[in-house]
Amino acid sequence: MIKIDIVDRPLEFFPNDDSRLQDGAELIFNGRVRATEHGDSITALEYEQYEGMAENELFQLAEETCKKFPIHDLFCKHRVGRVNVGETSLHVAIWSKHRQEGIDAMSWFIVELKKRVPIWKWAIMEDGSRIPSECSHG
Amino acid sequence: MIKIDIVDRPLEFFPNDDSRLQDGAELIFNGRVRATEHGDSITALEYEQYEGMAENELFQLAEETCKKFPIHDLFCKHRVGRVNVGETSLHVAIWSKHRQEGIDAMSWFIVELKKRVPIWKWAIMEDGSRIPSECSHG
Amino acid sequence: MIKINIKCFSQVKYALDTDELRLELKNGTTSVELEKMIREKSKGKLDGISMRIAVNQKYIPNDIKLHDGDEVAFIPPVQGG
Amino acid sequence: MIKINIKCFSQVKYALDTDELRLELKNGTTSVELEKMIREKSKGKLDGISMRIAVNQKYIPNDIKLHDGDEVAFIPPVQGG
Repeated sequence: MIKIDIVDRPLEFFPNDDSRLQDGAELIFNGRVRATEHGDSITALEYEQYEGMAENELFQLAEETCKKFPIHDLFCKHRVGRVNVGETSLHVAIWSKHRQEGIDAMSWFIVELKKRVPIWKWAIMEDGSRIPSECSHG
Repeated sequence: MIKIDIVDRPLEFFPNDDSRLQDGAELIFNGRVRATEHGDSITALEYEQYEGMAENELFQLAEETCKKFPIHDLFCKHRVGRVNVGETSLHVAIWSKHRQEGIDAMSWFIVELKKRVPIWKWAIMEDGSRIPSECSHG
Repeated sequence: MIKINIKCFSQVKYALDTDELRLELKNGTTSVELEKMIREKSKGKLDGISMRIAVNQKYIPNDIKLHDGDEVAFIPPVQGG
Repeated sequence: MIKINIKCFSQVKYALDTDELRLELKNGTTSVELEKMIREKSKGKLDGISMRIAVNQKYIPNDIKLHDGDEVAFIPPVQGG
């Protein structure tokens, strides 16, 4: 099963679920905002999405991941809007029979997410200015 | 930092912590008991430890992992005693600057744990009998 | 003439200082021709920035002819996660 | 004579039907000699089961002489996780 959610508020993590009978491995990745971006101190990132397309691309990617790897379920939440330093911007959970397939699926899913899902970061600098993340070291 | 805990009750997961400033990646692995062991239906596993040595080996392994990979923190809880199907027997959390080093460290840590930490599984079969996991398939 | 709605994100938004552009173009204008216009409009601010093109919220693999009412986005390198 | 405390886990416990054994051995008995005794004691139930040896809760890389009061464990393949 796949669950995809893009939300503009602090992420609620998927709750603990002890009812799974055939999932020996549960792998969770949380991407958090670091206090430095390209060497500059920041107070937050602001994530911008291409509304509609971002969710569609994320769902399609999750489907591809579930076909490519023998995993059972993939749940993913991505936050948009302002995310303060330390907070979670990406929450992914993968359930599989064994560990290695979950690890491989997680790796691939996030690499691909960072290639194709139309979401971008704006750095909120300590002086309050707001610039596309890639420009911050220019 | 390293935290190691071997406990004989349901595992409490490490709480969410938004105060980390330089950990862009948080990776959590939960090993759960599956309803089948070597093809046989089970109702639970009972984990047996070599008390003292298991915790020492786990701590030493965590230290090696933190030296071998550029990660910041590794927390690990292992449950012993009876663990019902669906419940978590192993809970590992790794924090690192970037994703890949956390994934590599998690993979290696668990592979090594399964080689050297003196903990064993007894299968609790549907008829209530209790046998070392390796013997259950004859 | 065809009416095209252009969505601007990240560095494209920053360079053009707008979220959205509405342009009227000659029939038969292609996605690559429109990209050229956008790069010119940015007065060099998009130089060196690679962009993929999405038409109606799907990446397109090749240059295509645009149609009246199309939504086009020039997608600079994405940064999710 | 030396007194040795043997801890039994998993398949060793199952084969010998005990948690713990206390043996008095000749001075100079080695870990490998003790392993042989334990395998004989199991009447074939430990055949085909590989075991590492821990003395005083540390794996030992080579055969060593045992000392009075040592705690020895024959560690069948571990199964944590």
